Amino acid sequence: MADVFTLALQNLTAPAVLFFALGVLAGFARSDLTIPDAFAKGLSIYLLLAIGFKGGVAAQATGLTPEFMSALGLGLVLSVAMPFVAFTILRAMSSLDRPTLAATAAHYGSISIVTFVASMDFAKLAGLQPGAYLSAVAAVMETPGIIAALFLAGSAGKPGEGAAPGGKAEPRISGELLREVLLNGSVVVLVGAFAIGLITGQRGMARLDLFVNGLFAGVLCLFLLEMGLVAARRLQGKSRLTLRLAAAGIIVPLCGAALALAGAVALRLDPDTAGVMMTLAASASYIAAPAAVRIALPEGDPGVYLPLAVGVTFPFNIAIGIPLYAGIAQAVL
Amino acid sequence: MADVFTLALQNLTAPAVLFFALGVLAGFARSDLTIPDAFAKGLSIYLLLAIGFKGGVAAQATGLTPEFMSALGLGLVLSVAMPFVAFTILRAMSSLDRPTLAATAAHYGSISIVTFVASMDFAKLAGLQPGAYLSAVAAVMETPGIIAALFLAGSAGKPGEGAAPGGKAEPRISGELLREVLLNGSVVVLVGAFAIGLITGQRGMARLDLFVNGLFAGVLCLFLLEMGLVAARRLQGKSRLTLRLAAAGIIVPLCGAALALAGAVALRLDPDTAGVMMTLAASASYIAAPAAVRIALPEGDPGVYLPLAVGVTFPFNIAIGIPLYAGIAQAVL
Amino acid sequence: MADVFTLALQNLTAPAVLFFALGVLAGFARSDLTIPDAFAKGLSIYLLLAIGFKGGVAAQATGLTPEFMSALGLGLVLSVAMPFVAFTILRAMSSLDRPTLAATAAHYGSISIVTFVASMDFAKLAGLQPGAYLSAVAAVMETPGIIAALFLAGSAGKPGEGAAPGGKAEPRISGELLREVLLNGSVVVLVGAFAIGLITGQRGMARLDLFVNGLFAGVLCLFLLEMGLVAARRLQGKSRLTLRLAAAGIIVPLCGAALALAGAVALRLDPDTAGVMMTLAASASYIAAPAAVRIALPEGDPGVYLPLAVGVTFPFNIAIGIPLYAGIAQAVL
Amino acid sequence: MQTHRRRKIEIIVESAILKRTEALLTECGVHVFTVLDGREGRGLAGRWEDENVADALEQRMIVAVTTAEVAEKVFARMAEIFARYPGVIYASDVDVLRAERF
Amino acid sequence: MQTHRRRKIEIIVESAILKRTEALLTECGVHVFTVLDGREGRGLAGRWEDENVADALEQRMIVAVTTAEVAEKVFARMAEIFARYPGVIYASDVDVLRAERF
Amino acid sequence: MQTHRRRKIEIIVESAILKRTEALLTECGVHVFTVLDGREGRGLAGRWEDENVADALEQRMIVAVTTAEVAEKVFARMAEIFARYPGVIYASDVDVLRAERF
Ligand SMILES: Nc1ncnc2c1ncn2[C@@H]1O[C@H](COP(=O)(O)O)[C@@H](O)[C@H]1O
Ligand SMILES: Nc1ncnc2c1ncn2[C@@H]1O[C@H](COP(=O)(O)O)[C@@H](O)[C@H]1O
Ligand SMILES: Nc1ncnc2c1ncn2[C@@H]1O[C@H](COP(=O)(O)O)[C@@H](O)[C@H]1O
Ligand code: NA
Ligand code: NA
Ligand code: NA
Repeated sequence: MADVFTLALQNLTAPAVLFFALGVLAGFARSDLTIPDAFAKGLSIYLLLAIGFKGGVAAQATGLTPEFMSALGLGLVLSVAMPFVAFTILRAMSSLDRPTLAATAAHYGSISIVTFVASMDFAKLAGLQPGAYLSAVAAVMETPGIIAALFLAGSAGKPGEGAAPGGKAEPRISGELLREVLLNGSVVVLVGAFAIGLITGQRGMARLDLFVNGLFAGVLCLFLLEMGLVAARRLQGKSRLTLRLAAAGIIVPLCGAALALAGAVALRLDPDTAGVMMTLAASASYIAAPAAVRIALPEGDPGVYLPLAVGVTFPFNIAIGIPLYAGIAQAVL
Repeated sequence: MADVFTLALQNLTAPAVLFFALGVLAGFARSDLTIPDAFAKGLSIYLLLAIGFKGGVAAQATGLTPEFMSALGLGLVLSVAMPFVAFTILRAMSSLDRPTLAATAAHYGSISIVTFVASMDFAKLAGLQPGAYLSAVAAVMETPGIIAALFLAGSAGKPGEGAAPGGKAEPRISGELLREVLLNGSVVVLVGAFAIGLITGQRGMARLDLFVNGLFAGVLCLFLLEMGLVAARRLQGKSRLTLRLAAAGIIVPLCGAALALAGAVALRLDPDTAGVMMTLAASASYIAAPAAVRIALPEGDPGVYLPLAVGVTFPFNIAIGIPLYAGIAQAVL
Repeated sequence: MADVFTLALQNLTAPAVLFFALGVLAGFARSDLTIPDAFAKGLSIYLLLAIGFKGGVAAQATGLTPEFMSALGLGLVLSVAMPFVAFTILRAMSSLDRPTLAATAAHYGSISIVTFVASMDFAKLAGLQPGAYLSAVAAVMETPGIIAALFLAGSAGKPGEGAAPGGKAEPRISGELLREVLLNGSVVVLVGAFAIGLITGQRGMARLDLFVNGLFAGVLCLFLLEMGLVAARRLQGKSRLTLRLAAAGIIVPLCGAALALAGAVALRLDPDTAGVMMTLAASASYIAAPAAVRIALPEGDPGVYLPLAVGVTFPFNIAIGIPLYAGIAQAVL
Repeated sequence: MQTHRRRKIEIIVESAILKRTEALLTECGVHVFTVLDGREGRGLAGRWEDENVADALEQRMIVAVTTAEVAEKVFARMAEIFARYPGVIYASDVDVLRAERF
Repeated sequence: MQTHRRRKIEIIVESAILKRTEALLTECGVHVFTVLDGREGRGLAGRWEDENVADALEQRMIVAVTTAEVAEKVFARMAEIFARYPGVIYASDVDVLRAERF
Repeated sequence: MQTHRRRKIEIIVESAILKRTEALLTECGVHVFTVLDGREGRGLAGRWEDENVADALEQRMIVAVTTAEVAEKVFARMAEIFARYPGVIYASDVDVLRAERF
């Protein structure tokens, strides 16, 4: 199979990654280019719908294989483990306060759907065939890590602290919050579209083929252009990002990928699937996690976790991580 | 031809309807999923443009058949008759005030374009071939029922009432209002695209094929996902919807469909076309009608007519009505 | 090759132009039809991305031909020359103040990307094969004319005038302004997508074919529908547009086209490419130029230059100019 | 800086009657104003949200800074509208530069 | 026109806690209000912008016209929220028509 | 609740000079503010609307609550800008919690 360098080159010259680079350049050059928020959000729902549906159709064809179950279990474990990994590394490499550490850990506990989508797109480009069921795995990995991270906030959440003078302390994990994380839009579309793909199978695909397949790579290019702009702008704003922190933003995903690789070896996943699992573990959320953390951990500093997730980890995974993980998986498994 | 049960099953397992159900579920579960307003509106203009254009191209191929004229006439009659039907049924089944009755009747007098689009999509799925000219019929049915319903407001509109203290009474149907209903955006795009299809015919279709055909089913899925969310949310808000009213929201469309069936029998329309005509008569507007009614009948309670049109009649038609009408038309004609 | 009349007819019956006409009609009839701003902006970014990328892929296939260099040089010259042409004609045909003259000249110095896109679409329809590199030429023609026009503002920019009482005079051309014009979003996407097309070539096209080619004509229709609405509305608002001014809005583009033709003859460009070069020279900007001019020349009256660029020159080029220039180029070259 | 006291009017109405309200403002002599989009809200007539159906029920906020006399006139005329249509109007004092503009 | 003095409250909060803030308003007796979308801004916690990631950090502006007593109550309750969450609240006098509405 | 009197400034400018206006605010010591999108409006220079061309002419509303002294300074500096550019500025009194924030 292809070695890391071939894969890296393939990735760096893929249109999607080049459009991402274009966005980063435009953002740093302070171009006034913007893709309207409403349009970008619409595109992201399209991406979720398409990847979920394709996954469901493919999963229907193969059935619920034991490998699916293994990957699902591994995803769950990784998602709960990652906040602890991130918390530990970040605490060692920075002097951040506990709420900010926990809030950042929540981001690494969850995943970035666009990174997942890009890695599936890359797999297709490179002729790899990761398990179709991975959309379901991705959906499962969105939430648990966020909740695990809130436990890490630990003493910061002790009754009384942070409460209004004379007011009642609020628990970190409220019903409102659970709804927010469990039913966040991305999960709903991803799981729902997967289920619809499962139900309708090839018959449904016959109707939606052009929509979910034909457009996919193009919409991803447009969306990554936007993500490049966002990444660059996040790094320019008032942020508390130091060089050490930025390094942590690369080390944490590498550890996540390593953990996933170990799991894949243990469970004897095929290398193509393992590469995507590594990407999932390595990716950091920047939609679901901030929403939860702004409610449960407002003391955490968004000037730390957003630049880290969007400005460091995301670009690293898109440009280097995805082919790297794929290549390593090929070599090891 | 296919019987009602086969058609119903086909419909309930079609991706579009499943995505609608997903939206309803997400809405009731209070997921934060939203499709941005601007994006959804853009998609709806696409749907209108595509269905109108396809209709025009097909109509050019067949020419303006006598059947077209019959359907157009029937549509006009139905659209004027429906408000009276709705008004009578609603008055019998509720104790609503006259302005609210009239305002609700206006909604049933007009049509829901998305329901129409969904029924054309279903026809294609089920291998039926309703007349291509139906987009023109749909456009014709958007407006007259709204105006008819305003007459029903009757005594509620008598001079003096509702006017400012010492001010002049305003007529229900002003020039501003007529422009609003006659030139509302949906009608313009639908009629315009139909005309452009008529003019450019196959030559135009050669250029737009992928756009208007390839994407259509997919965009409809995305749009129905959004409509499911809206339907669920409309039922949750402060609404005056009682069980009896909700029942009326199903009986009125059934009566509309019956009326259309009678007309189709009289005019000897083909069964495939008749099924869509029944859907048109059964559907309730939730864009054009509210706009007109908020100007002309502000005394009517939107907490009644919106949940009824969007939360009851729309889902009923999408899930059950469309295949039901198609099946009955097949059986009867 | 096809004569002017055949081309004109082909253009006037093309779906894109008919949708533009529909928008104009709807706008004048004061329909409430609107395509949400965010959606329209998203579509325009798609159009830029697609035309740039296609150009880059095609340019990669042919290499950087001498003809490319000629066209690039000609574009640059035209773009600097046009403001002077426009300024002179407008001064002769109106009694506008100098800032408004200069501001209007800036609009003719830059180009309208949508006019360019429409002319490429028309070329395809008419079986012409303009140079693929023209997207790069279009990008190069966006900016210089705007800067040239600011020099024309001349005495209006003399120190002291327009400055705050006791404040320091601001130079017309500041760093902020240069960034605004040089890095405006359209240029970035166009140049960037062209470069990405150049890099990825056929390999990239294999992935994006459906997206950039299959959808193109349809998205252009939707976008021109919106442009028709905007054009009609611009002519209705409070504008200082006189009949003489409107005439100038047609004479200036004709002179631009003539200039471009002369250049094309001198440089022996092929007729298909020459037709598009003429369109570029004839078109007027309505995004980049207003942005620059509102910063650098706020004394100029937008009630003059916007109706002129959007309401007169744009529709003239779309409906008549594009086939006219193509036909003349065919006849002369 | 020399400032001048004027009245700021804010009017919240359904988009369905925005045009009518703007026409009324013009009649009252308010020739400059700014309209903001509402996103969601709750009123006596229930909750509304910015969504793709029933745009007519979305709310717009019109802001206009003007003289006390004109504001008075607008209040009187809007009272007629509010006799039938939902919405609110309120006014407050603001200090402006360049009195001649208002 | 007969007008009445009321208090206009404006609250700027992150969209993440908009629902919670609306619930609090209801508890205080504010049953009508309008929410506007912020586009961008800068606060003590840095700059934010309306973009496709991290919606939770976008700001919303809630406008509610109410009585002085209710406004007082809202201030007191919002103080609790602002002990943990970012945002601001301020109030000013406005004159309204139809006193019975507020 | 203990409240404090501050000044609320509202500035309406074309989006073309929004960045410049924000820079000016910073120079004057206004480090926190919120920007709202205008949807449409009418001014001495005619009508504008939120549409896909000529964004530069769309209006933005900047809201900033600050001290009276800073507000004074902003008025003075904005006067320079309004000598060339269209737009308005006005200010009013508001009562705030947490005086130290402003
Ligand atoms: N006192 C108020 N404060 C703020 N917004 C209000 C107020 N009253 C009404 N509104 C807005 O105006 C809309 C219509 O109000 P209503 O006529 O009470 O249904 C509401 O949905 C709110 O958005
Ligand atoms: N004094 C103020 N004036 C206007 N907007 C403010 C003010 N303070 C805070 N905001 C808004 O509230 C957001 C959060 O403020 P902060 O808690 O200071 O980060 C800011 O980004 C602004 O949009
Ligand atoms: N007195 C005012 N009240 C509300 N908005 C205003 C006022 N004056 C100007 N504006 C806004 O500022 C924009 C530019 O004003 P102008 O400089 O008069 O063209 C207008 O289009 C309005 O949106
Ligand atoms: Na992760
Ligand atoms: Na109907
Ligand atoms: Na030009």
